[in-house]
Amino acid sequence: MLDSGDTAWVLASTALVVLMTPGVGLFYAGMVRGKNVVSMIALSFVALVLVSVQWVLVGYSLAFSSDIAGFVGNLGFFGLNGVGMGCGDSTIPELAFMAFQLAFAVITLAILTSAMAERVKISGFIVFGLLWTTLVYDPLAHWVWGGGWLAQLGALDFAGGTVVHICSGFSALAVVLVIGKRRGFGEQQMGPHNIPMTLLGVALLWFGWFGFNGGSALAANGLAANAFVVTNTSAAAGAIGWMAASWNHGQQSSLGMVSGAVAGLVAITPAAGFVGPMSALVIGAVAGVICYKAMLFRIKKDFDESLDAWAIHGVGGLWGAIATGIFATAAVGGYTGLIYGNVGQFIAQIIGAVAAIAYAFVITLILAKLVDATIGLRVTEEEEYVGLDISQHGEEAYA
Amino acid sequence: MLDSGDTAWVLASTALVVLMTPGVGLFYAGMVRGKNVVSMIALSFVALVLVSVQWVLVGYSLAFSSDIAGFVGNLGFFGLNGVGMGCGDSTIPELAFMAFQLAFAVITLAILTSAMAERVKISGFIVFGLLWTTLVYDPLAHWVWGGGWLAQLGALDFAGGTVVHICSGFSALAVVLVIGKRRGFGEQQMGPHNIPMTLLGVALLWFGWFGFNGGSALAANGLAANAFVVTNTSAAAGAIGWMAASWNHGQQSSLGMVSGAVAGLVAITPAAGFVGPMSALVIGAVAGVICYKAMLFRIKKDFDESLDAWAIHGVGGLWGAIATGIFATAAVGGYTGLIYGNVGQFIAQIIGAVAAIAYAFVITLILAKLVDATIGLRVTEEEEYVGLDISQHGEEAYA
Amino acid sequence: MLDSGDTAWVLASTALVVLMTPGVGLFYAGMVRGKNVVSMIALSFVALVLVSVQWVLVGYSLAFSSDIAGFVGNLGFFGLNGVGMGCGDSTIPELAFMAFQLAFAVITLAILTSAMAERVKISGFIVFGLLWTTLVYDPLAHWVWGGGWLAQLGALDFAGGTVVHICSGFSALAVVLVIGKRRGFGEQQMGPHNIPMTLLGVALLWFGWFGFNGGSALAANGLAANAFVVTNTSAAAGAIGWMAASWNHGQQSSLGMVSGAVAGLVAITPAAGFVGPMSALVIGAVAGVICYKAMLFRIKKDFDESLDAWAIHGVGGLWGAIATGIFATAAVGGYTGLIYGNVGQFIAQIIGAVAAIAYAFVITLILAKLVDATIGLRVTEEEEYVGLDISQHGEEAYA
Amino acid sequence: MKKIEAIIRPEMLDRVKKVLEEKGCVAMTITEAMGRGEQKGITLQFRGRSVDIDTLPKIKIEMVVMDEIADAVINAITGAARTGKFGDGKIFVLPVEEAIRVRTGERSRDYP
Amino acid sequence: MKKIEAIIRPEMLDRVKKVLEEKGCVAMTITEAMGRGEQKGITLQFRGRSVDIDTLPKIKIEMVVMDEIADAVINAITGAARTGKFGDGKIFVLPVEEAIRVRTGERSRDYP
Amino acid sequence: MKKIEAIIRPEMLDRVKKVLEEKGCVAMTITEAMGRGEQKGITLQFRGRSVDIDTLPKIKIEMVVMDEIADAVINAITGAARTGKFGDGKIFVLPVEEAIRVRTGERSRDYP
Ligand SMILES: Nc1ncnc2c1ncn2[C@@H]1O[C@H](COP(=O)(O)OP(=O)(O)O)[C@@H](O)[C@H]1O
Ligand SMILES: Nc1ncnc2c1ncn2[C@@H]1O[C@H](COP(=O)(O)OP(=O)(O)O)[C@@H](O)[C@H]1O
Ligand SMILES: Nc1ncnc2c1ncn2[C@@H]1O[C@H](COP(=O)(O)OP(=O)(O)O)[C@@H](O)[C@H]1O
Repeated sequence: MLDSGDTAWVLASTALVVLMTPGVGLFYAGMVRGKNVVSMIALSFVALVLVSVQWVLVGYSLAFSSDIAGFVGNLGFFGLNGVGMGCGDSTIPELAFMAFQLAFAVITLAILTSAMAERVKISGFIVFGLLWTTLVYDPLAHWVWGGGWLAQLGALDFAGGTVVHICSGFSALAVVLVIGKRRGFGEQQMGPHNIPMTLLGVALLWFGWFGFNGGSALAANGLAANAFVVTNTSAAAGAIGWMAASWNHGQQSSLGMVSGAVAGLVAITPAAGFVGPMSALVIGAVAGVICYKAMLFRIKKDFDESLDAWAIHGVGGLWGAIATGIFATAAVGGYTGLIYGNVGQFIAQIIGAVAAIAYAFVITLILAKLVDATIGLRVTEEEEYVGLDISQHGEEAYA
Repeated sequence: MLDSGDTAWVLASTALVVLMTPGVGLFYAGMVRGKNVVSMIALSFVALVLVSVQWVLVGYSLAFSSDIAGFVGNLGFFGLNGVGMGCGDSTIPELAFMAFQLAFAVITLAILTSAMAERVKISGFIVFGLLWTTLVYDPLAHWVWGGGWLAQLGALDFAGGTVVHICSGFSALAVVLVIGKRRGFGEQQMGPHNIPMTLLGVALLWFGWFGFNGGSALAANGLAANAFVVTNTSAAAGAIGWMAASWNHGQQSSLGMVSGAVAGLVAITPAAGFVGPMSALVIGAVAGVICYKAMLFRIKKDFDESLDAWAIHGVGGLWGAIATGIFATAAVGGYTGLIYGNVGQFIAQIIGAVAAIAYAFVITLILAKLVDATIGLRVTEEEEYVGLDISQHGEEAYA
Repeated sequence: MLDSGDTAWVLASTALVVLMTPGVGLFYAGMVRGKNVVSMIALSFVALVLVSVQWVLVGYSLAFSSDIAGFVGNLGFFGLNGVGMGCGDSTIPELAFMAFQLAFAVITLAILTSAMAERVKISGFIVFGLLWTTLVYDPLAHWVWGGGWLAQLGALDFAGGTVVHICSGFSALAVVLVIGKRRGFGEQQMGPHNIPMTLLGVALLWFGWFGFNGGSALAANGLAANAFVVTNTSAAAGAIGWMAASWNHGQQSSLGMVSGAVAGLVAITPAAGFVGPMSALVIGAVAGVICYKAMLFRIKKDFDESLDAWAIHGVGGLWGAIATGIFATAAVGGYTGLIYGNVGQFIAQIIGAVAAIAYAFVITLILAKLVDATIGLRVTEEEEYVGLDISQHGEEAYA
Repeated sequence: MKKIEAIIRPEMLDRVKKVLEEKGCVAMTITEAMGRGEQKGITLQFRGRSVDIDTLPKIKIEMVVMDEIADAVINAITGAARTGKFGDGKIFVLPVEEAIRVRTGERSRDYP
Repeated sequence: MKKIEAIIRPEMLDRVKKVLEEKGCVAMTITEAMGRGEQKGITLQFRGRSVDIDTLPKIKIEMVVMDEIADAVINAITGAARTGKFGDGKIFVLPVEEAIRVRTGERSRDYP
Repeated sequence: MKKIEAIIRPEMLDRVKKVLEEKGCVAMTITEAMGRGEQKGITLQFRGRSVDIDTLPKIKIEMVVMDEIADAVINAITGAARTGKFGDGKIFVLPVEEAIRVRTGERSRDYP
């Protein structure tokens, strides 16, 4: 039966999560060079546009309609057939749930654009993006949330640590292997062109994340409040963790601080409905440290995944999935983790994370190679030199 | 009787719609030259400030108090007299409804500033704005939503396709006829000075539009969820429509994509409570194409309505009004349109749209001429040359 | 018992208030020189990060657990011990209330960064900030909202005019006395480097303030709607007041307009649940004028509190506290003010405001001197010259 | 070899570039600047008060050219950038001793 | 006719302009630049580590003046822009062969 | 005393600075510019259409040096800034008559 309060909260949360996608765009765009700013924001908008249509046509159905072999949904909800204003046995309209889930599918693709920064061909991205959201995101969402095999196994993912963050983060790694480094990477300065833009992006992300995690309770209740609180706590702890870990490297960069906050936000995502605020402090702080180390590792390995979707979303999501298996407490979400002696949950979390990593990485690798070999994923040398804003969009960010 | 969920949703929606007004300011400001940025954002803030006061004093009363001859309300609610914390026979407090409507009145004037970009005198705008919101917006709102003659006729406008978008769009055309082109228009480059700013503006608009349309259900229910979903769908389809229509012109500009999204958002506005997601795909896509063509037409006619309130809001709103008469389905909002054989609704929509166009255009023309002839609507040549930021505000946007 | 609508509204409001903190950062950062932009935004983020952790550990407990001598709470809620997903005898989960209050503690410290603009040492700020929020904010919050002596006295503060705005504004004055002027103040131009950034900050503040005041009803009801409406009304009136007061100084600066709006928002904060819209018009307009005069006074006195936390938040909050005692009407919040002959309320308001001013000013002075004498609150001359972005963060805002 | 420094109105840049292209002169370096001439900027009137707009945005075009074509370039710029009103700008001619092409390392006293 | 290129601290611009105005020299072109002198920027100390701030923001003022007043202009700028500390800047004097006023087309060897 | 104006690719700035430092030449002024050479920018191909990228971002380095070291500086820049492709830039050498150190007021004809 409809509960207007729950519906109000889920609709508001959906709006918040939609806003996160341009938030990702701004977050990333501030960190690229001035000649690729429009491109970087536009990629997020393209993700929003493409997935918004794909999801109502087939994506929602693949993820949430009746299960096929634990792997994917069928086409029962094709074109939102049968998805209506009523509530089924939920307290919110089916359409509201559908919209909330849509926003998750959108942002997952947007996060992935990190790996293509400053070198992707817009047409290649459109084709790749459609394939990827359909063949990587939709099945994974089904595994975990749509009644697929990971759900049956009992792997927990409150708001998308696995579905969204591991998925986009490890896919980013795969894409980088195919698309290659930016020309001049490691030789030339490729620093951020506009740090305030990145900080604004983080502000929108932090804000939107309350809907991301809080809304995942699908109700305006104590669980939502818990998810809300641990989200904020973990973000703050993540910032502190990153700052502490990078402290001896001199001054405290603002980008470090907010990267740590995002790491904390990512890590708490799967756990938000299963752990309390004090666990969130630990989860966030550890996330800040681990993701910082992952970034150093990425730099050492000379991977040009320089907006760090892998180091922050991938690794942070992985830690979050495991941490859920460690810190889950019955008092919050009814499940217990390792610290309460529940080894089974811990193992389920690891299986879920590893399976998601493997699936996302391999399929993404194949799709990226496929697109690259056919229509091409990367711009020409000269297009890259003049920048994607001019070459892909015919625009200059600033006059 | 008060429903807390409905109230929560309408209040949140109101906040979202208020945010859209600075969103319009940023959207526009990114597209003007660097010397008129402060001015362009400030005009939106001035609209917010002026209409916020006008509305609580007389605007709400003119629009929503007892009907005078089907044309306008009386002064029964002057100074919010009798508009209180109670709910009447609604589920939300009267003051919440009043505030929600206020935000619509505000943004309608903000949209109209398109027509005055880079040349309006701030004092002239203040006087014109007050007259315009009182004499154009308030009666039109009454016609459609306040029980006026269009309401009696049965013309549908869920969230303001006619009241907000047709009204501001066609008024913009009238203003341009009076205020004239910017000096150098057609000869000099007058390109956007900051595309990221415009994209940020669109992000806020898209975000806020969920409140605009979703909140227009005045409840947190299935109808709100439907409005929410079709809003997002139409926006995405609009972006695709515009991109497709402009494809052969080379690269894909980000401004084109987001203009298409706004066109889709505009077009779905009147229909959001009457059509389902698949119709929204069509409405949005067609809006993208039509508004793009309207822009080309505007350019060909050499109108300096260069931020395209007319092409996007005017024409998009017109298409939306008609589309409502075509696609309305009883399953969503209880009304049927042309595709279900209801010619009457289709005709009512056209009458409503045409009447609104005529009224807005003619009265705006008169008001603009009046203000121009008395205190003046346009700055001097030298003030225009140095830019409105310096000449009207004594400020420089960037140091 | 849980009310889902109330919970939805308070959670949404909390998200809005959290967004205000980066809003303050952008608001301030646009007004400083280009070499201190990252610093200015980062200070707000640091406030968010620090207080988020401090509050869940001890802050909430000091403010809201059982009263000690009317002065401060005890450590009963240490580490959120006993603060759970349940509702007690409220309609929202305890954790939601805790989170809402957290956001207030955060922004109060963020506002205070005004006084340290362009010269504070980041390590000094971290230590000072932790001390300040614990020893100044938390007790003050307890006095007014946690059942402390001002609450017992009957002083009204709906949403933090005293707790947030007087507290941060007068603390800012104290900090300036310790930290001193920026080098070159009064001799060199130190104008705003990016006015659109400031205007964006105000947009986020205005938007968030609906949660700040509207959410303070702790329910989605008529009182929330009233708070929402008067907030918007007072903001608009404040802008008009400031514009009118500064009119004869030539053109109308956008910074003046939005400063007036913020003054109006500040002043209505304590009154939002006690007065109606017509009183809000007066309160806002007067706030615009008074805060403008306070700014002129501050300039004349040659205080380098140039982002005007004192003039706007301090003086605006003071006026709001008094205005609550003047305009409170039983019809809205059950209390009456001076215009209804209730001298007692008026006096209680003045006592509350004066006590808060004295406490905040004195303790802040001591803390600032302490930190300055030990680890130092201010950067060296050369660090100040190259700017805090490079010297404190190793970053440049724009490349 | 001469260096021609032309300070012009920003809105005239496109015209100037076009005219120069027609003359076959495409090589140039363009910088944004602020400037004022002997008029000390522009004075606006506000309700009886007059406000000086101190400096206005200008574009500086730098072109190094052979002595022989300097005059033609100057005339082309002058023609294209002129509105006849104060603020049209100035052109300065400076001697250049040598020019080096980085790509090849060629050095020359009368390039470019 | 000389071109005077003064590279100064940004915060000194207002003072320099004022002093020049008093001398009747208002025509100038101003550009933002980054620069360093022989000191290689500034070195800051962070917890035992020293960090070089490579280049610092500077303002470049360009004024073309008649030979006779060049010295006065130089002295005025030097006086107004000096703090006595490293980073105060430099002034360079270059020969100018010709100046053209775009508005009128006038050409002159000893303007401006 | 010569003024060396080098217009180079922005991404080469760090290398150029480093090479110059090794030679002991640290004093310089750097400006952002847009430029094009004889190739008229870059031409990109889009589905059969060709689009001209008119001007591209460049960095202008200005260094005033003693006559004796001018050649060394030029060679250092040329070496460090070269990619061998169009767009590498140009270096121009202009005469400087005098240099003044603002900090001290010293004037000299063969600084710096
Ligand atoms: N003597 C000068 N030295 C340097 N720049 C100058 C000089 N005279 C003019 N300029 C530049 O040329 C621009 C236009 O000059 P202006 O005096 O307005 O032209 P005119 O007097 O020919 O109408 C100025 O803004 C300034 O940038
Ligand atoms: N030889 C030079 N060539 C070009 N620019 C120079 C030169 N020397 C100094 N400058 C410019 O002047 C600025 C100030 O120079 P600096 O050496 O700090 O002055 P000083 O040594 O006199 O204190 C530098 O940042 C740079 O922009
Ligand atoms: N004659 C010139 N006058 C002024 N600037 C020039 C001239 N020739 C080249 N430049 C500057 O040098 C940059 C690189 O020149 P380019 O012609 O691309 O070099 P090259 O032909 O040696 O490869 C141009 O973008 C422009 O800024």
